[in-house]
Amino acid sequence: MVKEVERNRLQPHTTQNAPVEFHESRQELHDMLAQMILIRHFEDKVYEMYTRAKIGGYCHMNHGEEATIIGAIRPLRPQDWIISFYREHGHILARGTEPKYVMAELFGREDGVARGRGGSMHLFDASRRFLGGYGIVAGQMPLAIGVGYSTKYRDADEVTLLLTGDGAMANGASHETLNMIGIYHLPVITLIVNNLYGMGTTVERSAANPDLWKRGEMYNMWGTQVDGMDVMQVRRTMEEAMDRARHGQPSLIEAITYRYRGHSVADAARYRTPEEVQAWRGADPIERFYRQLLEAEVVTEQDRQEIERQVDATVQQAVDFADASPQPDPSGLFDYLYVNPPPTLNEPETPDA
Amino acid sequence: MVKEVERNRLQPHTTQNAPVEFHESRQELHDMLAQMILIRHFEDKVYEMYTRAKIGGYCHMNHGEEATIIGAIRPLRPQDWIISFYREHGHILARGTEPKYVMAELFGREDGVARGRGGSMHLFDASRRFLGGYGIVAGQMPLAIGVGYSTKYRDADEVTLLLTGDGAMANGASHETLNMIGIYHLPVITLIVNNLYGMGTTVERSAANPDLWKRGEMYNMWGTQVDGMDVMQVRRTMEEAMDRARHGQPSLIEAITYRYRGHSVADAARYRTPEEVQAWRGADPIERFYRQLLEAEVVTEQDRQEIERQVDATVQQAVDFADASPQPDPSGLFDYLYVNPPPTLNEPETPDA
Amino acid sequence: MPEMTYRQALHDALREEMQRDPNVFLLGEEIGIFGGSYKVTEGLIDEFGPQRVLETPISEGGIIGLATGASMTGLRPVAEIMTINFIVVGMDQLVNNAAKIPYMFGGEAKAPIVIRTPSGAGHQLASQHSQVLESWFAYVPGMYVIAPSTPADAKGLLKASIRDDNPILFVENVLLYNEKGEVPEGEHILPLGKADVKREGEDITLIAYSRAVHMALAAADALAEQGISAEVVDLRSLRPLDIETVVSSVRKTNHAIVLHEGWKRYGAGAEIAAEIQEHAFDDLDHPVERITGAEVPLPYATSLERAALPRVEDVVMRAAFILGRDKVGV
Amino acid sequence: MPEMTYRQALHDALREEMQRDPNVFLLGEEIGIFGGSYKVTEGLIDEFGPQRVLETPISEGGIIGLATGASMTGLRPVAEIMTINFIVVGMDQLVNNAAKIPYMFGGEAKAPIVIRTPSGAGHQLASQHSQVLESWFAYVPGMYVIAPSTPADAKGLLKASIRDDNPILFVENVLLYNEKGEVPEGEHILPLGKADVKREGEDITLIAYSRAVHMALAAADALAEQGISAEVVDLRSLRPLDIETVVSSVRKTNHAIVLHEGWKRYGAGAEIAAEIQEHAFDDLDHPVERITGAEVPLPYATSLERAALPRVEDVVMRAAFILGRDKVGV
Ligand SMILES: Cc1ncc(C[n+]2csc(CCOP(=O)(O)OP(=O)(O)O)c2C)c(N)n1
Ligand SMILES: Cc1ncc(C[n+]2csc(CCOP(=O)(O)OP(=O)(O)O)c2C)c(N)n1
Ligand SMILES: [Mg+2]
Ligand SMILES: [Mg+2]
Repeated sequence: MVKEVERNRLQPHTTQNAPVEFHESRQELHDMLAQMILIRHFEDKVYEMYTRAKIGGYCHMNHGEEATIIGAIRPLRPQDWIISFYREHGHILARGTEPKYVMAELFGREDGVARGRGGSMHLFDASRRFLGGYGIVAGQMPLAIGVGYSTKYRDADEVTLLLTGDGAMANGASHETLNMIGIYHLPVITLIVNNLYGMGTTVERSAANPDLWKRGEMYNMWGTQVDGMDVMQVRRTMEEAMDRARHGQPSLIEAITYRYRGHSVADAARYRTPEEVQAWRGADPIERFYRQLLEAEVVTEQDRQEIERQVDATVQQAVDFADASPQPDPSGLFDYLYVNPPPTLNEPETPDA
Repeated sequence: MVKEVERNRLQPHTTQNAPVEFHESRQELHDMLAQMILIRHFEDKVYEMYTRAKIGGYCHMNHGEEATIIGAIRPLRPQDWIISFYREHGHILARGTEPKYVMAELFGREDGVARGRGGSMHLFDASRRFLGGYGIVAGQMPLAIGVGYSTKYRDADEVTLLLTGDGAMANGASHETLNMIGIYHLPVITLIVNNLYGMGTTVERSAANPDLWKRGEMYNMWGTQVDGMDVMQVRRTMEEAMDRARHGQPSLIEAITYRYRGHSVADAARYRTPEEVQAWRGADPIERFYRQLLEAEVVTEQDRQEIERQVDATVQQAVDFADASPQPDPSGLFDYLYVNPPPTLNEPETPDA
Repeated sequence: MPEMTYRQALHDALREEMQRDPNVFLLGEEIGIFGGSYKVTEGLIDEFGPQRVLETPISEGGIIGLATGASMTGLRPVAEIMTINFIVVGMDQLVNNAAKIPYMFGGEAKAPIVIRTPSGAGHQLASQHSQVLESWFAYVPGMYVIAPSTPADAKGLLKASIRDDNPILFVENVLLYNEKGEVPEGEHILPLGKADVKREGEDITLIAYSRAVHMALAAADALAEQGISAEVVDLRSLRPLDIETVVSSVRKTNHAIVLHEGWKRYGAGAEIAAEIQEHAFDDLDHPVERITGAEVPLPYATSLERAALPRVEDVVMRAAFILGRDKVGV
Repeated sequence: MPEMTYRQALHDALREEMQRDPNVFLLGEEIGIFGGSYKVTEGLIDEFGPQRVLETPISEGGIIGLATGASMTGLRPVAEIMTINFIVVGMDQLVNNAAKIPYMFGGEAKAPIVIRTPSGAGHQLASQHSQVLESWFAYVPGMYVIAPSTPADAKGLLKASIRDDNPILFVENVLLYNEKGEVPEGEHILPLGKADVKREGEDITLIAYSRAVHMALAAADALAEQGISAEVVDLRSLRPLDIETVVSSVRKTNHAIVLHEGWKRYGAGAEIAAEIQEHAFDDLDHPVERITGAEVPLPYATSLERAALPRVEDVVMRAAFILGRDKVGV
């Protein structure tokens, strides 16, 4: 099922569209489509809100990457962990966190998932074992060794999904992480969301050998490449990886996808041609999945319309909620810095002031 | 000629002893043997001097690794560069630096190759393009990207030999280095002196996939493994790598060898058995090369005796020289810290002191 | 004198030095087609080609190591680290290699590199992207740490840094790139390690560097309205530290406030305060005070971010208080 | 009270905490069969097995990341970094992750890790292996930096650190492992962030931490012979910094010297001096002085190494001079 696709990376490559074998419930497939559309619309709204200065800082969006996200995150069970990076709005939404709390975080409000302290790059949801978005490229990766080791230490039935970008694979932290995961045989699945660029740098210029999945061998793990525009392919690969993880074999999955927009809201992406972007938009993961579902008669056009309607409402509610949520009070500036700090953290009084 | 040896790593493996084809001059072969013996005796003396407190600090020796050293360094031309790590006494001797200046450095004397400032881990010889020994594991590696890039930048005919240990290959710096060398197609040859241990840790426990040479593929370079107890094998491999380097292809050579003594003088090496050490000593690179040369009638027993005599004299002279060399004068404490520092480096006068 | 931005001044310095010396080359992430994260190197790849404007993968250790290794062979690399926060990933190469190579090899080697990087808070960049870390490097003997506040200084100090033979961390500031100022025409080189009195005054010395210099100047303006004459000393360099200029000023004004972005405890201001009290003890009428950012990882929310950053008002208020011109006290 | 070495005290603290709490585990390079580079963990792998005494490859970033990730899931990792010099390779994980995780996620996560590492000069370990870098981490809000000087403190503070919920850098010292001292029997826990007056005195306060405390005590002995009564304050923690105890002492003695290994400029002593002059300005009869290592990468040769390290004699001489008991002056 999973093809080791050889491709001209800058051309979208539609893998064999053999009739998809669905063994998910109708409801599940419907929800997958709905979540993909939610992520897309949510990101559209984020863009709009950024231009209206409701959102600030660095803001990286997931347009085009929805299949990698839903395919990888949907199969996870409640006890499984996720560690992500700064391009993670869709990741936390896919994990089931309510959009309004995510939007509130982007607005920098007290009701945000990190109480407004984190912002776009640092979303978090402890109850869903979503262990955060991180801003130092590859810096999130070593954390996954620890989460995976904890699972082994506690002899628990858990899998950790480690999300990373293609550019991050050039950083030393990626090497130490994968090597240690391999040495300890940890139940960690590393998904490289290979959107072909790290900012303006193609993966051919950031990796001496751009077939990133092939590194699996060197780390003693299962390495495979998957069409990241096909949600069911990603899902099946993820399911296999979860199975292997539970038997002590880690995986390295490279999902080839594309980000439709610039690296961040601020990036005009002049390092690539409009034609290239257009070509990839033509292989859109949402439309593809929708067609597959239509053909299999799992959803109807009406379903799609209903989904779009509901998603729009949800996103609008998220904005309204975020807008109504208070800014954190400056008096809370030092909250959450330390757990039970000693009184010596205060300064002594200066007699003459 | 070069075998991709599959072996039980903790057993010495004598590769096929097919009759060696020498195309070096008699003199060259004689000198190779003499240098290997020099390194061995020099290190014996270093051990003795350390126990007599003439040498201090961390002191790592090359006993057993002589074939990797002479095989890799001897083919280098004057214009070629070397970057090494803390276990480098033999490396600088092989490059032709006079033993007395090396010994003086180990004694911490003004006539040492780093004027007594560096010590055992930080030997240097600018005139021989020996760019130093470094003490942070894998920390020397990124420097080689720059030296290789400089060669390319200046369009020069130079090769850089980067020496590293097996344990160092777990560090992120090794990944960034090899990846960048691969991306830029630099004339750099990375030689992993795989002595099977990093301190007490076997390579099986420091590398998820202990076949380190296989990483060549991932870095878009020629990867190969060689019997590091056979100096001629190492030499031929090195010659091929130099040829490739001059045509823009980097190499990653893993030479399997063994350090006879502990990690440093202070290490009793209780993590391995005396039998294991004995087995490897049985595959001694000096004795093996000597037998090859005897068989090929390149040297005689008398030659060997003469070499041993000369080497002993040289080493003794080195000790005498080092002992006679002055300790650096404390007044020179700030020498070499900055090039042309501004006067503001001094403190202002305190009126009341 | 032509007016230009800090960004342009840096750009011109790079360009002029590359034209002057073929051994000067640039390297870093996205410095080519992308023009650099803050667009300082824009256009240089067109003029000098990809060999002299070398784009790298996201490997900060590799970048600094590459620069250091190349510098040991005689080249003059100028590396850009996208922001100072990312230098943490690669600082082993700077601290354990570049800063030590000349000394630990007994003068047998040099490492003339320049690492350019912006420090400081931007707008809502949050805790991993808003740090002020240059004092770490200023702690390390063997390093120089230069930090210009104006376009003229940026140009003059960057050119001097590129020509200097020591390893240099050249600290820019995220919020200064668009600041404008006059820059002398023609060859403009400034000495490294020399502080600059940016404004003369009699009553109190405000010591700052980088962006905080502008805050100090704004505070001085406000204080002038209250009849207080503040002298503003721009350190321009954290190492070498020109403490002589600072001490001379304090000996005159008898009062001092050190002002910087970043955190207070173990921050750069501690060194300045410690030195002033040591060398001008009898001249001080009041302890040296420090005004810095709050000691938290910078929060994202604007309400908190604002509360965490140092403010001009605080400088004005403390200065007035110190000079006894504030009736209310704090 | 039984006498034991600093090494043994640390060992016992680790062992007791591992016995108490099954979530406590150790990780690091060579901490198993090898027993640790400085033999602190010797024997623990036999008692607790390889799962709880986890040996790692030479991947300092991986080690600290592993610890941090595991701590977020409820475990209590204690990592050993072989020496503080190597932490530079992995410090991104400590500074940008562990120290920020609780705050930047709005209190939704904790990172209760302890990173043990020895700092300081050994004997001729040269420039890359002799650094004192803990003040870097003390600069970072979110971190604790603990640094015991005696076996009793080592045990009490390590046990407290392991039970604490904050990310902690626990700084040991290469030359203290063999130092002996009395350690209370039974459960011995000390509060984090509390300085300790190691010797009471009236005339001058000597402020130190880690190995320098022993130098301060030796200096106090020598000064006593000259009739000078020196008080020795052991900071025990650089962050939180118990400046109150320091200031109280100086308010009594009116004189202060800060003493530490490592470099002066931007070193830990700068913060102490800055705080003392701020909070005890009118009580000071003389500026706070600092005695530290010379500002060079530590040279290998014994003659130079000796010249580069701080000396007890210097403390004695300066103290005597400051108190006007030195006829010659300097
Ligand atoms: C260590 C570090 N270096 C540089 C950056 C700046 N930076 C942020 S994202 C990015 C590109 C990362 O690309 P990739 O891993 O492919 O992820 P993508 O953004 O494409 O999803 C860079 C260079 C950073 N955040 N951290
Ligand atoms: C970054 C770093 N971590 C740890 C050490 C301590 N250390 C010194 S040598 C060594 C083992 C290195 O093994 P290897 O690379 O195989 O080289 P070998 O000593 O066997 O020649 C270790 C862990 C160090 N110097 N630097
Ligand atoms: Mg990418
Ligand atoms: Mg080894």
